[in-house]
Order: sequence, then C-alpha cells, then structure tokens
Amino acid sequence: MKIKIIPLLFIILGFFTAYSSCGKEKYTITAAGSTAFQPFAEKLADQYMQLNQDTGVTIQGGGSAVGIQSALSGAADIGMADLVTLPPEAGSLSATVVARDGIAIIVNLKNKVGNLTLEQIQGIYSGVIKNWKTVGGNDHSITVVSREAGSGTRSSFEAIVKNISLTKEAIIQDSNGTVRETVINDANAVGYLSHGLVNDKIKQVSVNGVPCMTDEIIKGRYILVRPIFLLTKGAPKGKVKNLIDYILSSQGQETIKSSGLIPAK
Amino acid sequence: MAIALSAITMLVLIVLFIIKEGLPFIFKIGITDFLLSTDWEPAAGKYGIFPMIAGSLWVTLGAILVGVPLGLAGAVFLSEFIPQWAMKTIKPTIELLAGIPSVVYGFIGVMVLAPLIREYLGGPGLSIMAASIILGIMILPTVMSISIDSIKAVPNSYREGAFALGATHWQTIHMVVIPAARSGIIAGIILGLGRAIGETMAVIMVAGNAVKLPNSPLDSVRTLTANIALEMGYATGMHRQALFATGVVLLIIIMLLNYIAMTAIRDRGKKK
Amino acid sequence: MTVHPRYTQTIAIFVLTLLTVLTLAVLVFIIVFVFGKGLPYISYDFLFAKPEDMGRSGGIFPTLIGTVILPLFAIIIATPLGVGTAVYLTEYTRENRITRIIRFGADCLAGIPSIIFGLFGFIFFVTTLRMGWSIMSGSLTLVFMILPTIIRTSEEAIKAVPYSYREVSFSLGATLWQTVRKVVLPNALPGIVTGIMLSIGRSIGETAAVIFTAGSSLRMPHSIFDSIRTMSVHFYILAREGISNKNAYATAAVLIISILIINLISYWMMNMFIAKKTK
Amino acid sequence: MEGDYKFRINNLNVFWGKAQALRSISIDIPANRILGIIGPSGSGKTVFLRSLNRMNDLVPEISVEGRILLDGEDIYHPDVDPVKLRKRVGMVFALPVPLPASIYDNIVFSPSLFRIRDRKKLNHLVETSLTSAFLWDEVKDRLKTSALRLSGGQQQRLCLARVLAMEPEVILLDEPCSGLDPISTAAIEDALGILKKNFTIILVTNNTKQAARVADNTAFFLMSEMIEYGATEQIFTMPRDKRTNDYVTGRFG
Repeated sequence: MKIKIIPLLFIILGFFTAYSSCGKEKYTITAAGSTAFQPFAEKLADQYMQLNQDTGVTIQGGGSAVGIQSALSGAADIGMADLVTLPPEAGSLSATVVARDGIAIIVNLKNKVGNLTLEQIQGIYSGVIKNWKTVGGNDHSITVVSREAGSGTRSSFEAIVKNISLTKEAIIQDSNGTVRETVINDANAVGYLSHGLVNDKIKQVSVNGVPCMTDEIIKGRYILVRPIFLLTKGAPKGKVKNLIDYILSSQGQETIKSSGLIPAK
Repeated sequence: MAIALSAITMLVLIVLFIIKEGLPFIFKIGITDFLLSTDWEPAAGKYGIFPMIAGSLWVTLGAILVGVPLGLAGAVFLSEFIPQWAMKTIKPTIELLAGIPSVVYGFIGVMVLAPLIREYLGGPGLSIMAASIILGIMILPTVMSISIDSIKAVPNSYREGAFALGATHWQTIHMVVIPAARSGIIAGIILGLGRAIGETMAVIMVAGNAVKLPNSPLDSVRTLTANIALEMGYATGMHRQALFATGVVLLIIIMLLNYIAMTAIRDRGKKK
Repeated sequence: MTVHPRYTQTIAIFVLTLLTVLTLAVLVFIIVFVFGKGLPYISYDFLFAKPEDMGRSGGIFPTLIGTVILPLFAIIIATPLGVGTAVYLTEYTRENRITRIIRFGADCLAGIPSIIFGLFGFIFFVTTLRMGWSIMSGSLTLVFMILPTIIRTSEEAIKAVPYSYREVSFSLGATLWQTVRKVVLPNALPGIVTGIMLSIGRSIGETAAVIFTAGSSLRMPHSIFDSIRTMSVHFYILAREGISNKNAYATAAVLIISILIINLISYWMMNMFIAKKTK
Repeated sequence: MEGDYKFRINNLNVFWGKAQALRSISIDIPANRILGIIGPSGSGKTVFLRSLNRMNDLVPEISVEGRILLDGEDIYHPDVDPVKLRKRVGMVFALPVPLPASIYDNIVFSPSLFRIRDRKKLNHLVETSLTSAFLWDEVKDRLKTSALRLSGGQQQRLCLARVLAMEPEVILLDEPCSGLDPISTAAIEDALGILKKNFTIILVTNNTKQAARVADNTAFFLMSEMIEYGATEQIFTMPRDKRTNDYVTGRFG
C-alpha cells in the first residue's frame, strides 16, 4: 500500500499548488503558430510586458496551421500565420497583417552564381535544370533544398514563383535554420529562407537582378515577399487588441524592422 | 485489476483515436492508391505513401543491421567476460546513452556523419546510410542494457552445468546462455526496433526527407514518421487525415513486425 | 564443422571484443563530442539565469525546471499504472488470448512514433480537455508514451523472478498479494528500475510529443497549467532554427549531465537496496 | 498405529491433465508421529504431499478428487482458505530456496505476514526456530547476513526453521536431504526426531534408509498407487507385498 500512496500525494500536491497559484495569476494572452515569426513575437511580447505589467504573453510555435487551428479552437488568443494566401477554414478568422518577410534564395559561399531569374528558379525546383553549368556556374549537379509541404515559406515561395512541381530529388528540411545549415555544408545546394535569417556563412543571390534587401522590398522591387498575419476569432478586443495595436504602433514596427523583418506598411 | 484496466484503456484509446482519424481517409482514397502510388503532393490532392513505406523499412533494416549485432555482442561480452567492478561503470554509461535526446544524436549526424558520407561516398550525405547509422547507434543502449539484464538473469547453475559437460565458455554462451536469455533479448530487440521505426526527430534531421524511391543507401529518403512530423504543423483537412492514415499504416507495420518476432520466438520454442 | 571448439572460442571472443570496443568507442565519442563543444559555455549564469533573445544569450533556467518537472510527473503517474498492469498480467491472470493481445498491444504501442502521441495529446488534452499547452498536458502525454515500455520491462523482470520463490512464499502462508509485494516485486526491482530509467530517459529526450503538448514557452511556469519548455525542445529549437550553436551544445551537455545525475541516484538507491538483501 | 489421526484421507485421486497422478489413496496419518513416504521417482509421492497443503492449486492442470480431512475438516471444502491451511501445514522443498534476504528476514517472513510486529517476540521466534533446526549456533552471530551465503545444508535447515517460525501443526518435507552431505542430513534427522513431539511430520524421501532411521510409520508408493502402509519396522522387516520387499531390499529402482 505504501507504494501507491506516495504518488497520489504528489498529484494532490501538484493540484494544490496549481490552484493556489491560479488565484493570483495575471491575465495571460497566448499566441501560437508560425515558427518563422516566433522569435520576433517573443521579442515584441517582452517589450509589451515591460509596458503592461498586468498582462502576461505566452508565445508558442507549431507552424502556421497550428496557429490557424488554435485560433479557431480557442486554444490560443492569437494565431500567427505566414502564408501568402490563407486556407479557406481561416476565412472565419479576423486577420491583421503585422509584418512582411522577404524570402531569400541562398547558395553555398563557394558557388559563383550571383543571380537567378524567376524562370531559372522554377526550372531548378521542378528538376528541369539539373546542373549549375546551365545557369552559369560550375559543372556540378544541383542539390535542391526545399521545405515541407504546407510550410508557409514553401507555399509562399511556390505561389510567387509559380508552376513549380517539386523535383523528387529535393532534400526536405523542416525549418529555416536547417535549410541554412544544409546549404552551408553542401557546396552544390540551393535553398530559400526567411530574409531575416541570412547570415555571412551563406551567399544570397539576386532574383531578376534585384538583391533581397529591406529597401528593395519596401520599394516593391524584390518580388519574393509574403505577409505575416495575426489571426483572432472575431475582431480583436480588450487586451488582445491592445497587444496587436502595440505591434502595429511605430515602436512595435521599429522592433520588427530592426530584427530583420519588413514593417507591415 | 482496476489499474491494469485503466492502463489498457488508455492504450486502446490512442489506437482508436488514430484509426478513427485515419481509416476513413484510406477508404476514400483507395487502399492501393494510398499504399502503392509514389506521388505525394498534398497540395495537388495526390497522397501516395509508397516511398515513405520503403523509406521506413530501409532505414529500420539498416538500423537493425548496425544496432543489433553491436548491441548483442556488447551485451554478451560485457556480461560474460568483464569483471563485476568494470561492469558497474560501463552499464550506467550505456544507460546514460539511452537517455540522450534523439535530437542530439540527429544533430551529431548532421554535423559529423552526413559531411563524412558526402565527402567520401558521394550523394547528398543526408541519406539512408546516415539515418541507419544514427538510428543503429541510438538503439544500441536499449538493446544492450536489456540484453545484459536478461543474460545476467540466467541462473549460474546453467553455466556450471554446461562447463561440467566439457563445453568451452563460448559454447556455453551460444548453446546455453543465449537460448535461456532469448525472451529478454528479443524483448530488447523489439524495443529497439520500435524505437528505430518510431524515431522522428533524428530521422528528419539526417535522412534528407526526399519523397522518392531510393536506388542506393546514399539516396535521401523520407520515413513514415518524418512524413507525419514534417507536415503535421501545417496540415489541415484532407491533408491532416492523410497524415493520420500514415499513422495507421505505421501502426500496422509495427504490428506485423511484432507478430513476426513473436512467431519467431514461439517456433524456436517449439523446436526445443 | 570440424573446427575445434577452442578455435571457435578464440575467434568468437576476438569478434566480440572488437565489436564491443567499436560500440563503446562510438558511444564515448558522442559524449566527448558534445562535452567538448558544450562544456566550455556552461556556467552558473547559464544554468540559473533566464534566457534572453530566444536563447541566443542568457541562461536556461526555465528549461531546466521543465526537464525536471515534466518527466517527474509522468513517471509518478505511469509507474504505478505500468507496474500494476505488469503484475496483473503475470500474476493474476493465466496466460490466455486476452493477455497475449494486451502484451501485443503494448509492444505495438512501444513502437508508435512519439509524434502521434504528441498529436493525440494536442487534440485530446490541449484542445478537447482545454488544459492548453501546459505541464499537465505534457506530462499526461508522456504517461501514454512511456506506459508500454514500463509494462513490458516490468513484465520481463517479474517473469525472471524464480518460480520457487513464489512457491516458498505460498507455502509459508502468504496470500497472492503478499507474495507479490514481499517476494516478487522486491526481486524484480532492478529490472523494473531499468525500465523506469529507460522511460525517464525517453521523457527527458522527447521533443516531438512535448513541443505539441507542453508548448515551448521560455517563461517560468507558475502552475501546472502553464506552458513550459524542456531542455530537449530548447536544444532542438536552438539547433534547428540556427539561433545559437554554442548554446545548443551547452544545453545538450547539461542534458547529458542531468541524465548522468539521475542515473547515479537511481544506481545508488538500487545498490542500497541490494546491499540490504545480500549483506 | 494408535492415537489421534491428524490427516484422514479417503479415496484420493489426482489428475494431471488427462493422466492420473494418484489412484485412490486412502490413508490415516497419526498425529505427533513421523510418516515416511518412500518409492521410486515419479510414483506420485510429491503430488501426494502437495495435495495436503493445496500447493497443487497453483498448477492449473492438476485436479484433485476425494476427501482429505485435517482434524476432521475437509481441506478442499469451498469455505476453506488455502492460505490459512498452508499456515497450519508447512512445507520444506527438495532444493533449499532461501529468499534473497537476510537469515533473520527469512525466518520472520511468515510471522510478519500475520502482522506480528513485536521485536522481542520476533527475536524469540528466530532463536527458538533456529535452535530447533540445529542451526542457531552456526548463525547466531550473523543473522543479518544474506541467507544466500549459507552452505546448502545450512540453507535447508534455514528453510526448516523458517517453517517452524510459522508455528504450523504439520510439516511436510519433500526429499529435504536429497542434495545434502551426511552431516547436514544427520542434523536434520535429529531435529525431526525432537520436533515430532510438537508436530506431525510427513517426510517424502528417496532414501529408504532414511525412512528406516527416522519414520514411525512408512508408506510405499509405486506407479501412482499406495502399495503398502504400516509401522516402519514391519515395512522394512516383514513387508506383506512382494514389490515392497523388492524395493526396500534394493532390488529395483
């Protein structure tokens, strides 16, 4: 009998602490979804909580679909999604664009190709162009790196480039970070990722002659750009509205810009 | 009684949940189209998981080829030829390795193993071979530590009996000790097998996840688990059902493997 | 066929030694690799400060708490359930179709990828039962995940207890329950503990199931209904999102050290127990 | 063969699956005597012994028919709790099986099952049981060491002491000396000689000489049947059945 009482006590103790601390818990807003936006959301949440001591903000990842689902089910107050076009089931949600994000095409530092046209990108990702020679590089076969089906970055990329039927040889990576790692390690790889995550271990190529830079995106010359949505069930109100308003304020947008994203407007 | 029932109910709940979400989809698409088609393009409504089935089987087979001989040899050596005091440090080390998160193994695979394979053997590096080796290493501690336990549980009188009949130490091991410890060893292998076929994160990191039928161990593949985990975060509607259906297939494969393993135990038991 | 047993033995032992050395070398390499890359960055601040900038700088304290709390709750719930089931299957029922089905089911479930448990937990605990991403959802999901392992390893351990011990116990007037409690369980304990250790290891190392159910919030939890991030999830996010490789390695090193500490404690406890019996 | 009967057994049939392990055994066993049961291996001696404390219940294939009365009560009556029965009818097995615990804990295993917690009483029980089993002098200084460290002979005497500590009425011994050296065997035989004052003892043995030495009455089992039962002296000197004669004079088996 001894054996069984101990864990029971633990569980009861657990519940007790849970409820006792529930009383003094402050109001918490939960936001969930896009992994691409998660880091920026964390930063914004920190700043917001500095200004509003009575509100807690919890940020969860999970992906854009999780963002949509949890906003629909009420598991989160705010869903975060980074898709060019929202799926039909998100129709009932109220969507606010809070930022934009450029999608950069990246290659290994050793690669001498510096520019690709949209058609070339389409050809490479569809498996029609198989060798770097064809687009002005060395005589090496291309390792195509893409994202998983459903990824906001991938669907945005494919929606803008158009007519991609992804080659079966493509390596699939499930995050911006790993796409970057793969391209860093493989001299013949090509990938795409969120503009804010480009670093000096990889080389970014221009698309149609335009480099992926904040200015070019704001001017509308760089074409691989997708919006980032905050989704709420019905129009945002109360604390949630307060938070979204903060993100849209000049202070919030400044944070977004300084972290490498593009402001909403 | 109540405890046993509630534990079992919990387990049944999960299975029913997966089946309920996945099975209707399989019938809607058609079993042959779902299982045997090689096209997986959820955006275009194409849901064929044959490449993933092949991927899972290859990678698991590879992991078994790497992990089981090494694990068994290690277990036999450590429990039969090593003094007790040395065992006292080695066994905890092995169990420690069982606790290292799979993502760490996966990360090492990406940083160390994949570049080696790409450099010396060719291909993209992220491949069946990389995944097999990493998974094989991951299941080593499980296979080893359970095998050691069951070898240790063989009564010493068995060994003494064999020695007394003039058997060498090795004959004693493979004719007396291993058969006596068989049930435990197989349990260990099944656990290892389960871990290999069910592993997700490490495989996603090192297998490359390309949706195609592999031609060589250096090709990139996607496993069933990777298929689920990669797209789960985004999938909705049909796509999500397709992933649950992938889960059903995975479950059936695991059941088949277990069934084969169990019949193997029983048949060998009969021969005796 | 005609090779002398002595030679077979020499060859066999040679091969065994070779494989064992290879195995141990690989395993040692992994530890040395992670420690080599991670240990230099571990400091008091790293362990006990709160993370800054998504973990790019600062410490890992909340994830340390998460790594302790989540598996602890899971084990506390799963151990009595799992061991109880194993006892029931081995001692209270005769081997029949139903026990075989249950055992088969447990074997199969041991092989279900954790992502499915994560998914189940997400839909069942997080949304349906409205527990949200929380310690509670996370540990309950882990309970489901480790239960099959605990049942199977406990069962093996219980079966390994010699039948004669049970006979003796019965002949001395013990009831079935007394026999289980005073003879079977104590003698099966080392095997049961191995199973529990494996499960703790699996819980600590789990990423997929935890990220979907306990969430990935980097803040300190205030109650068991708050979200938490474990070290494995933290490592995964740091490494995968390319946030900081050195903090990722340092987190991995801390993970390995904590598992080491847990293992040492359990070994110490087990040795105390065995010593009591054989001294 | 005078005095009270502890066991009265009438037409006992035991089946192991479809095979019959015991064929219509009827025997009355007097109290405070030693009954020796002899016979070749496989003659049903052990099955008979295990019917008396219902250890056979643990083997699902075995079924028991007929009546066994212990002090006039049918021990196979549905109201009888086998656990309580086994407390009254203790058993020592062929191979010594000390539980992997200290000597002391082995002895107090049974008393502690019945909620005897009093240290003094337990200590006293340990001393008296070990003394009765002729083991006290050898182990009194190391009661807390593991029972597994004892020699085979000491282990078997420990098992006897462990049964004694249960304070049963009947002690069943299943070839208790089969693996032991002559000195340990002698110690156990001496102990039994004294113990019969307080207990009814049933001793199954392969060693006919042992039965001749210690038993008051002897029964001879052969091929699932009881061939002959009588005072030990009579069985060994003037057996009525030719097969008994052949067996005790060593002409077969």
